[in-house]
Amino acid sequence: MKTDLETIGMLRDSAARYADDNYSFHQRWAVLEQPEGYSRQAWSDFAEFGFLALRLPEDDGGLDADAVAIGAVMEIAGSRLLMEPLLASAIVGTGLLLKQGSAAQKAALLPALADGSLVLVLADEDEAGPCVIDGNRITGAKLGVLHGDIAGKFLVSAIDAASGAAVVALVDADAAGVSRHNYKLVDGRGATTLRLDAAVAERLQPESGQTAAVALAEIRDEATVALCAETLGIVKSLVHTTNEYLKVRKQFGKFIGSNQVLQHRMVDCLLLQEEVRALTAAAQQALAGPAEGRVRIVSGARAYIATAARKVANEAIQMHGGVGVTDEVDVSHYFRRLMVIAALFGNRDAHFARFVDASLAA
Amino acid sequence: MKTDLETIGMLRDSAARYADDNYSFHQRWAVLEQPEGYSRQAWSDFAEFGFLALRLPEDDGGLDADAVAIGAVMEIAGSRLLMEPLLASAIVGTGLLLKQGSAAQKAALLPALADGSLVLVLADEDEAGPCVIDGNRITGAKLGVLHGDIAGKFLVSAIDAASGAAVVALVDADAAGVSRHNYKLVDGRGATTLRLDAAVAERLQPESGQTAAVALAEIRDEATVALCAETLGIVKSLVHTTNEYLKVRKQFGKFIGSNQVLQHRMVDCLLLQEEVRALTAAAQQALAGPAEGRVRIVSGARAYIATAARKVANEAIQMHGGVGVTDEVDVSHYFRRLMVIAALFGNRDAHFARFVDASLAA
Amino acid sequence: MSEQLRARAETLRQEVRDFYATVMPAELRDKAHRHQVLSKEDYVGWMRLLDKQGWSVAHWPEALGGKGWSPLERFAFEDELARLGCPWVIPFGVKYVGPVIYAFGTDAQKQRFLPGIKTTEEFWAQGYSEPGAGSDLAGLRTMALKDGDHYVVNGQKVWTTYAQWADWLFCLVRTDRDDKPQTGISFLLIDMKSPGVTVKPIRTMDGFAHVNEVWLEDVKVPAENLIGEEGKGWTYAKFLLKNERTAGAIVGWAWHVLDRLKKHARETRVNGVALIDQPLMRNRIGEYELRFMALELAAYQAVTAMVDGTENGSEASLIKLRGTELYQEVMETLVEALGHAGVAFDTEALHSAGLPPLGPDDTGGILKDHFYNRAATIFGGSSEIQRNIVAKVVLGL
Amino acid sequence: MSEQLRARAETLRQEVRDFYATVMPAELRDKAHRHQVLSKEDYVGWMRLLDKQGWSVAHWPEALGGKGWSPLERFAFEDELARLGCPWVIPFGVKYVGPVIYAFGTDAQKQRFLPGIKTTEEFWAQGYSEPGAGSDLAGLRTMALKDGDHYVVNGQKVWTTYAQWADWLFCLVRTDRDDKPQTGISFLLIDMKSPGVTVKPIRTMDGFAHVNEVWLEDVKVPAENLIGEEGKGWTYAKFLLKNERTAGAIVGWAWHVLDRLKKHARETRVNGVALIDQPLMRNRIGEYELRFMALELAAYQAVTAMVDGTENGSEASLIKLRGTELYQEVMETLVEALGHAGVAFDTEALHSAGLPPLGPDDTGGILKDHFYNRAATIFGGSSEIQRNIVAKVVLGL
Repeated sequence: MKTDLETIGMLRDSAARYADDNYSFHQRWAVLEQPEGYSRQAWSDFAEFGFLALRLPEDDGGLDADAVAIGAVMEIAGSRLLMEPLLASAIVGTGLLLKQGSAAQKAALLPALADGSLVLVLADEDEAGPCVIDGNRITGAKLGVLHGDIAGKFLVSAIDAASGAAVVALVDADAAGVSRHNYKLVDGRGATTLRLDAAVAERLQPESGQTAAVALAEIRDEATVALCAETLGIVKSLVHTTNEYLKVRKQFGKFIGSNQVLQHRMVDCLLLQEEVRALTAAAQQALAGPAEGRVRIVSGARAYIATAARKVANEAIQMHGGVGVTDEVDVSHYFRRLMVIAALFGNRDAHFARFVDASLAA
Repeated sequence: MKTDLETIGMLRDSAARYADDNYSFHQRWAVLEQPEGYSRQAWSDFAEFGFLALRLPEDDGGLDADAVAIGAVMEIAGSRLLMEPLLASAIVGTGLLLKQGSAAQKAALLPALADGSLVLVLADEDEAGPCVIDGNRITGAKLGVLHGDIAGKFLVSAIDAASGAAVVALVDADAAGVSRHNYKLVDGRGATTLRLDAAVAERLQPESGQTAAVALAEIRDEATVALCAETLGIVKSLVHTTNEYLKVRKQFGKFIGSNQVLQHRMVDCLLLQEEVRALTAAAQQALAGPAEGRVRIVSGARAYIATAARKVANEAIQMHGGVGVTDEVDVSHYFRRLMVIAALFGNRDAHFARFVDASLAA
Repeated sequence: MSEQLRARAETLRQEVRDFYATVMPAELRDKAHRHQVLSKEDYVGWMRLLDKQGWSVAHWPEALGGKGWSPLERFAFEDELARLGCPWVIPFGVKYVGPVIYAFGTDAQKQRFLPGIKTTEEFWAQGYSEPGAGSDLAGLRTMALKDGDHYVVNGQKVWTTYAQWADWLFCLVRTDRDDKPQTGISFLLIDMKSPGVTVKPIRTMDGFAHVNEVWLEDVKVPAENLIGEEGKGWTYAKFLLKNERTAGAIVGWAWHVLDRLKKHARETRVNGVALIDQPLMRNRIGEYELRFMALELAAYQAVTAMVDGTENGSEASLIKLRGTELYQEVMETLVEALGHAGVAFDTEALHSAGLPPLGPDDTGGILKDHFYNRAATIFGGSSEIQRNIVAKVVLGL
Repeated sequence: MSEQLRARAETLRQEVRDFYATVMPAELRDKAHRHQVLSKEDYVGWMRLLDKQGWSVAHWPEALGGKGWSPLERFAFEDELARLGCPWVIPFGVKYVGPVIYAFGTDAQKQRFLPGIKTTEEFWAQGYSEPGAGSDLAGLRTMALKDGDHYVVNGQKVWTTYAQWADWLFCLVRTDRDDKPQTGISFLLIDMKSPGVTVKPIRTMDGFAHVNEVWLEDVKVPAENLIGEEGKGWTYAKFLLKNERTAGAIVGWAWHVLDRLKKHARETRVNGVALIDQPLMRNRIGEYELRFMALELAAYQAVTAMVDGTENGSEASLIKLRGTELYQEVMETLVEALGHAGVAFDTEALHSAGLPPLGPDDTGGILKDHFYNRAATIFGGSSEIQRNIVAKVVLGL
């Protein structure tokens, strides 16, 4: 269950090396111009590197990666602004299938997930009321489904019409009664609003007996922690790139980094980076613990990190001056990616409120 | 009702000149050592200058001063940290008597208020439940009565035992059933916890028909606005004194004011000062208007000003370095005065909540 | 400040509101409501509409077609337009170069240029910033060397707003190689159709190109296009900057986005409770309200000081610093409050007046402004430069 | 960092809690609970109690009577003591001068001074700051001129904590008039009973005199009281500063005051609702909780780096900056939450262990700390100096 440090280092290195060679800021322009909002080539490369099998049991050729190992890859996804559905499909979709799928369901889908031929994403946020599953027919609508535009199948959180219990339903993107309103996000990735009108669905049926409610709570927290790691990657990149800029950009005849106000503000960014790092690590540890403590640390970390990242990004733009608001520098791309991250799996206020309630309960 | 500018200028000048001659930071040490926490000499000088008759009608030898005129004196009270009960007795106590007293009650008390022989203060904040007046006997307890330790009489907000209506009751400090727990505030002034056990009280009985509830709401807002002006005086002094310090204090071989971070933070203090000035003026204007608009502006101004003043005071101490936390410089005295002001007539949160409710009412 | 002037400003505000409701074409009002991207035609039409009302150059002296507006009336006008969400009053002609021409230009220059500025017959752009000199004009390197009755101009300008539409560029250039940084600068008017002028758009975060690089290669400019004297460009630029600072618009914009935030927070329910009634959001909006109140009152105090001639020099910076910071924060909250709609973006829809992928019809425009206006604290004298100046000029540090 | 070390640190925390509950005299625990002013006797008793536990110099090498504690154990020890609200572990002997003596002193000096430091037989104070040189040691002006087997010292020190109780002063002095600012400095031990030493208390905002001016007029100091070599005082001072930086206490203090704030906010009702359930206060306390969580985790990360030798140099500053700022803000809120009691002050009661005029029994002590600890961001390297250093050393700016 705890991935060894050597494996983690290997993952980190191979992801970083891949990005160095194939996913530089300039190479990435071509990906941004893809109508699908990601690189099919990179996706199949990731399959080859084993990134898509991160979560799979070792018996199925996977790494059975823990949160730290997943974080190592997510940090690179953030620092290099990878556009592929690593989080949505390889971590969340696959992770939920592993928790809730029957042996047969896993056997049917895991190979396609590992080789990249299937993109499986969780559709979780209700538009109005919850999605309702009646027998094998599901009805309802889900908002803001990241990479839902390119997904082959969806995992849909729903409630059973008869019992009201939580259910995870597997829905084929091409099934009758499924419609998608696809759109682009501000960071260039795709998303969808998913509408289900008595669409055929298959319930996930775990042999473990774990309820869908518990599995969904777990996977949301796991996704939240993965977003922390992605944000850490972004924050480190912003701090590094801005600090370097301060050393080379001249104004009024001197490097702008010689301005004491910028120095102090840069120090504050560095402190935020160190806190983001510490909180991310703590949130990763907490995933292995019991639910009560987990909620406080995971949501606290997410709330603090979201605010910290926003501050760092705003400072990065301000310190870059005019060039910071252009498309031509990476800081503006990090800024947009952070906006999207902030809208996934609970916003800052929601996590903060959850943290406060968990902290101040008598 | 609107005091002319010439009178206001005259008030400001005479108060400032008096303080220059008699109330310098060093002269004030003697006042701080008084067990009563104020200077009897200054108090009788103020009577002579007419400061204690500010609010009295012109027929009674007063100035019928409006909020701007009162503010001119309160600003000096703040900037020079005057210790005398100008606010408590000459503005609030006298003001409430003028609103709610019968002709006979006014005739009996105003001369003593104007010549300084009577200190009359409002005891308003309930300890637990409200004070209750039954016939001419009043029972209950009031907290944090500024200058209650030296008051000759109290105006006590209460409710009538029979009707539940608000009443303002006049209570003699020496009456049977009156007990005081006197103490010193952090700024050196005195206060009391007032306990009333079936003490003899006289109801104020206005001929105007204005209810006590309305009068109390008005006087609390007037006191709040006077505190804004007092705070403005403090903020201006802190900004001035700190800016001057930055120009004379050397460290690492240069004036500390040459540090860009201190420059920028000093600019922020200046901006706060300008906002405090603008908000104080608006709150003074609002006192003349209808209750709805008044509440929003008065409480908004008080909340903003309280926060702004705290920031400026913290910065002033920080920029003074070690010497800023000593008793030997004025910044630490302003800091303590601001703490006391913050606890009078509603704290920051209470005013902010009142502002928000008034602003966001649909 | 006289009661009469106050009353005039209030009347003007009412006139602006009436104009918005009854004179402004519905299509333009709709685009403005959506914070849509406007075309050159939209903007020119808008500026001419203002001219028809007598407002485009109302701050000019009456002898030149203006109304001699006081700072208070300018403030009220710009504030009110911005509160209504009206399009930007493009300042380069009417606010910037116009006053420089009538204050320092020759009679021939006044006759040649002022009428076209007033009516926006000719579209102007501003050539100040350069790649090595943003807020640092002393670092200018664009050279204009005299050659008979011409200057030959070489250099590069950057961040030039709407250069792609401009007929004319007013430009700070260096006319003397040997002078000190600030004294060798002159103020030159350049015809954008001149050979050697190349405009290259800069794509900003919002996906559009509002600003440009302007390359000047051996551009021949008639000597008569020099304003005033050689080497005095710095003086004229400072005069212009002073004119720039009425700052009404930033107060109005802050009001406008705060109003949208409140509207949205009232209309959006999360778990059955309106956003505006959820404690965290309510306090945040309440704080913005309070900061706006402080901004508005301080701005009014500042304009009063300008009218009365009692400025201390920090007034314009106060409004810009507080106004832009508040504007940006409110925008950030507004975009966050829009949830999934606040991260869904379609630049095409903004061009064609179509609907955004998700959310209220103004969502796309709000996102565009959110992106572009990260520069509000950078362009026109960054917040850092503003604080440097106040520290030096007002605080004497 | 090994699991074994982690476990040792946890065990130590438990030992500290047991000590507080069962070993510490009730009277001292009560004074500590009230944040009372402690006398010299109280402090000496406290330090000796720690020594009896083997803790006063546990961070010293085992050969010198210590336990060779790692940075993690030091951190855990100081953090836990502070969380419990224990008295300050006065650092001048055991943390500051002791290690300098055992690292750079002669055998004679070690034998003469270390035992008395360990047991607090002798009380030490630190003579660093001077009127013209607070955080700026290069500006030191106190001169120590060699005269045979003595130095003759003249100068003035300031902000000298507990100089009024001290037997010895370790002092930075200038032994060479002609050297560069940093190289002419030496490290000298001065007997406070020497003729020519005058201590003048400085009254701080809380009404007490924790700090002093120390005047040195022709004070004769035996040459054998010089530590190490002349002119190397700067090196020893830097070594000492490094020792100063375990920073556990600031994390523990922040925890302690936050705990008091929560306790008070639960117990106080306003209009029938507990303070902690009023939205503004709840969110504020929630934010402090969150900032504390970030501080605690970052501090733990920093100490881990110290143990592993992977510091980047910003760790100590991070803890000091964040910790002191949080501490001050929580204190501010706590005092505000105390309402009228939070502005009622009686210094006499604090001396005599009497009750405050109003409020809970710890009110007076909290006010005292609120006043005195405005200096937490000033003394020991101000927040500004901390940021200057990190910008230079870590960011390379």
